[in-house]
Amino acid sequence: MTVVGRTWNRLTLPGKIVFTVVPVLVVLAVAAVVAIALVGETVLEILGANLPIVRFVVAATAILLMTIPTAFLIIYMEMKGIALMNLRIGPDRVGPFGSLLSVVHGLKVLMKEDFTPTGADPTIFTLAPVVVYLSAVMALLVIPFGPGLFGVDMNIALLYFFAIGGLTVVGLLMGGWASFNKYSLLGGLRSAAQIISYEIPLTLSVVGVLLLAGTMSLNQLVQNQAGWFTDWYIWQQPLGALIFFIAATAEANRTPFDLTEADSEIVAGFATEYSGMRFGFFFFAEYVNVFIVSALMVTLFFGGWNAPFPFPATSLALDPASLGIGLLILIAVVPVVATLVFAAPFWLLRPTWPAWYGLVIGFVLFNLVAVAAVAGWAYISFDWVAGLVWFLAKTYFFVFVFVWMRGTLPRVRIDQLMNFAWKWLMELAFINIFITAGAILVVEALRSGS
Amino acid sequence: MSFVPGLGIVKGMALTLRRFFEPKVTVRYPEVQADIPPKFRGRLQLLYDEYGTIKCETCFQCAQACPIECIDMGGIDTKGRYHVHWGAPETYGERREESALRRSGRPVPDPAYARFEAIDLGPVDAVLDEHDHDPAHMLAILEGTQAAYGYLPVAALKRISHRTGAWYATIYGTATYYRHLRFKAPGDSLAAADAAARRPGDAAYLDALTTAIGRRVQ
Amino acid sequence: MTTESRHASADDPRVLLDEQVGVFEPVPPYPPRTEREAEFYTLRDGEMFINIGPHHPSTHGVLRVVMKIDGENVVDLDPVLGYLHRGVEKLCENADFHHTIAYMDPLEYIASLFCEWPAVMAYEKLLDVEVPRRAEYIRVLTGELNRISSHALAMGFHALDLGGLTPILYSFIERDEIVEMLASITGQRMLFNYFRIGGVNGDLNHDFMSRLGTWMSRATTQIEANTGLLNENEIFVRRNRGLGTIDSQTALRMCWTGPNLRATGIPFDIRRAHPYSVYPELDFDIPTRSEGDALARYLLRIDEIKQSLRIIDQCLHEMPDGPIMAKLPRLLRPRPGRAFAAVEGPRGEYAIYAVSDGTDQPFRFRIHDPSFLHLQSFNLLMEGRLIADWMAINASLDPIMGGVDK
Amino acid sequence: MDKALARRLEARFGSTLTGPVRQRHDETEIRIAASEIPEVLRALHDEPEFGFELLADLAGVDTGEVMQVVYHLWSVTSPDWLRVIADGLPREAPRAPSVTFLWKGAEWLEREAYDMFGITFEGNRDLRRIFMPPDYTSFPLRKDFYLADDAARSPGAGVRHMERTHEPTNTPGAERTRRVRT
Repeated sequence: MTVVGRTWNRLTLPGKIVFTVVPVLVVLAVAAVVAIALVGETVLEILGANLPIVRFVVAATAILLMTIPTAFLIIYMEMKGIALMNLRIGPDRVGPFGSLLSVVHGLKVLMKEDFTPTGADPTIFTLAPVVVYLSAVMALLVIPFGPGLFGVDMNIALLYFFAIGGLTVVGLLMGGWASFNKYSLLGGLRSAAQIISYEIPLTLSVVGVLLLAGTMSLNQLVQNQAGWFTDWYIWQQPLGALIFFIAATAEANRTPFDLTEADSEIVAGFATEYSGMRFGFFFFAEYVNVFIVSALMVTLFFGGWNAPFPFPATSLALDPASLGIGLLILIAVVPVVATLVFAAPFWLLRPTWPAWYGLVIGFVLFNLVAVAAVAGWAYISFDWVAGLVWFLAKTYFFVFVFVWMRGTLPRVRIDQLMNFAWKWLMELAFINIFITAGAILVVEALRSGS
Repeated sequence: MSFVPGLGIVKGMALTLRRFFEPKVTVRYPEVQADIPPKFRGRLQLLYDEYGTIKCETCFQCAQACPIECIDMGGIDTKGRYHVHWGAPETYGERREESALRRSGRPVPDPAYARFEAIDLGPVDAVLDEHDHDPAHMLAILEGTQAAYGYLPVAALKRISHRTGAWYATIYGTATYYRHLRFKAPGDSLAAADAAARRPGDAAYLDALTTAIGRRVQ
Repeated sequence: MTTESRHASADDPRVLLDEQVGVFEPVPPYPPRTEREAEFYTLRDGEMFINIGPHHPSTHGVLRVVMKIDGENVVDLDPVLGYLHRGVEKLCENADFHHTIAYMDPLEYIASLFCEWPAVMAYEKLLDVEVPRRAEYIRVLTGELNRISSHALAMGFHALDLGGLTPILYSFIERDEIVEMLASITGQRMLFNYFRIGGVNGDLNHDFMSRLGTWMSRATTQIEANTGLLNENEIFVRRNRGLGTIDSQTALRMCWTGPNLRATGIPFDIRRAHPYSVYPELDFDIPTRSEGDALARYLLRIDEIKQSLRIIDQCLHEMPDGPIMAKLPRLLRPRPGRAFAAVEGPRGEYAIYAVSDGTDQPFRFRIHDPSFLHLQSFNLLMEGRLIADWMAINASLDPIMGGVDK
Repeated sequence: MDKALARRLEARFGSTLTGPVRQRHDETEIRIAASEIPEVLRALHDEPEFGFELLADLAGVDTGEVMQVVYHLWSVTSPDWLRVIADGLPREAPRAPSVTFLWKGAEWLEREAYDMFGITFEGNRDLRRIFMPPDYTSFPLRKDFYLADDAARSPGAGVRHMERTHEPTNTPGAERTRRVRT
């Protein structure tokens, strides 16, 4: 009892909550499984009748869970990428090439003390990271990752996206104001000024695309860009894409527009007083935002999940289920045989090695080949796999561009930042709209004339 | 700055991308350790000659030269006579005082006595004269001092240190080792008699021992 | 359980009374000592104080600056020094002449040799010592290497204070090479403690020469490539051009020296203006710029690196053989007298004014540091500027707080 | 040694100098009274025959009997450093005219001299302590300020009490205790 009591008293409040809630959740989950087993039919019928709700819940959960590995991956990319550009090695201790370092960072952040400074407004101080993080996750809901892979297919998805993106500033302002720190306050106000200013060129820059496509549904926009890579909107809207990219950099608070958390000026901006997982939420939200703006860039201007060239319509017509009992036999036999086959050359050519070397190498090779084979089969057989692959590849390219910029560029000053938004980007965006509209009119006139 | 806007940024980004693929300069510390230059001064280390004996002759030159006074050493002096020691004093100023004395050679006023209760130093000087200012006779000097004052005043100890050249630390250590030497005036005659009786070599003590053991103790 | 006692602790926010929670204003708790202080610590409508430092990422040490800001605009500022004050002058007056050289190193921890140099020069004047020519050449050679390492770092920190992450690491690659070289002859990487009264401590060795040769063969191209990251970068140039402009006469009145003064157009370089050591025999130029802004100060340092490379080249070719130390007794007791020695360091004029009273310790030991004088011009340079400009100006002045606070 | 400079200085400031012009190595040294500082330095700064436009250093010195303010100047007209020693400031209340009207940058140098020696520079607009804390009352570089381990001049063990040797009457806040502002 004493041990349990002492341990319990050492826990922080979140710890106590977690240690109470998690067992309850586990029990509830087990109960749910049992209940489903008992009354599964009825439940399935009810779920089937309300498919959109089920779909929404599943999609929201999946996206919420997806943000964590995404953020980990981007954080790792940033650490490693900037290190390599700096002629450093970067993370290389935890995991292969240090790839688990960001995960360890995440754990560390979880275990740190969650500190509220004296004089802070505790409610707002606690809510601010939640608002920032949730606005990032909510924006992710409308992004089409592949054919059929999206949270919600709204017809005003783009509008929704910008509206939710504007919510971030509320969270940052809350954090800056509630921290009871002048650096935080300056950071919050900077972020308000910056994000609100850059919302305008950001929104205006996509008007050209909207004029061309005639829809605000991101799904529809992607489908419009199907075919060769020449069909992507980047060729028709280069200026719009450039403005969008610059404004999106500012939206995501990335270098050279990372004034809100300019470490050499206002220490860490709105995040100065944050620690533990509350800081972790800010941190995650920043990288999720990077992913989001890259994804939107790809969706709007770079064909979304479309491959750069129409893939020849091949079909393996291989339905594993049709093999029946043969599939089982294959699963049992193929790994052994393949491992032996791959191991054989090493046994023959390297007789000095112990035999198990060859076996291990053979097993690894078999796994590589099997993964490649399954992936290839999935790529060919399923549209959404192909779409997801292309989408993620393009998105992470832009994520790398963000990292690359962070590794190269210094920061602009706040007045230069505002001048740039209001005196250059906005005018250019208007010019872009006029040119696009004029071009559409001319083309339509020519078409109807001919 | 070029006339094409953004060209400088593009050039910089090209440079970082090139560096992305270049070999890295990081030294992987625990596996690869950088060479330590031959004149490296990070660690104090005594040198050995070819027979395996320490070359240090305890001349204290290094300790004297050390501006931050981080060297603390002890050993047998160059003629093999005395145990000598540098550092670890009771007070920081004590050490500096002696070092400055040795080094500068100019007359050093020592108003340290003023900080302790003013005593008449005549008896100490008499005791010191009697023993020829020889630090080897320290116990006798201390006993004489105690006999003169009834206890060992700090000012007297400082005087002894100053005149004999022995370290105050040594004198203090000697004085604290023998239980019959005391630093405060005896308030209780019984305690004083008791303390006196415990002195090794004391007649009453020896008598008691003789009766207890049954033969003469050396 | 200990729950109650935990909550009763003074650290617990729940036990703090409301009136104890207030905004920290850096207003001193004593009446203003001067009119200037009274004026500074009076807030007008819409203004607030913000405290930059002493622990701030871009104050280059422990500089503290109290800023009076109106939004992002800096209305007025007041640098507060003394957070690194160790009383080196007093320590040196109580140490013997050899000891004082060890105290010189941490004053200028980026380019340590330049604070040792005036000290040993002043002592040599007091003692009327002739320094062997080889020692002088070695001093010039190591000094110029140290100047390059310091300038390289200044460029990197300039970029870092503007938010660029990469240039500082490229700078450190060059600095690390130089520092390793110097470590091979001096024994330390940072606080060399290499110059001695009447010479230097240790001759050039093979390790140093081979490292220097390898580095010299690629230094020019390498530094050129590294500067390419910033010199043409629009963001960098736009942030620095016209920033912290000062004209030459004002700079002289503010007692500026070094690259910061030369960036205003005055070719004052003690190596030429008041030649010492073997600089009269060496062929090099004094680069100047007329703009006097932060960009000019940055670019001037790059030009100086090139001149330093020239000097190193000549030193290597003309280095004579011979002793590296003059014959001197262990215990120095110079005749009573006064000596002033100044050298051109990477930040300006480092000078020592030493007074001897015939004992083995200097009677008065005055250290003159250029950064100290550069820092007091913040009010001039920050006229109508933003908070972020202070970081750029501070970086362009390149102060070292070790010397400023002594 | 620049003999011509010595002749020029003697010709220009003949009676103002309180001692002979001394020269050693590359330094020329003149001594003046503290009250003559503005005139002499202005002449050295402005007159084209001297043109000492650069203030290389400003130092306070405590000789044990008197205080000095020492200026080091540089000019294109001479290969020497010119040292101007303003001598004879009383140790009890050292006062000297400020040179901030010639070199604005001397402001902090004079603040430093004030902080370390207690020399009051009349005309300096911002004469307050610069290194030591504002409620500090003594002047560390004076010769009667002993270090705790300054064996040659002070009692062997600590002399912290010596810090309060000087209680200048004009130090504001000296009588106040410092408290944390909330």
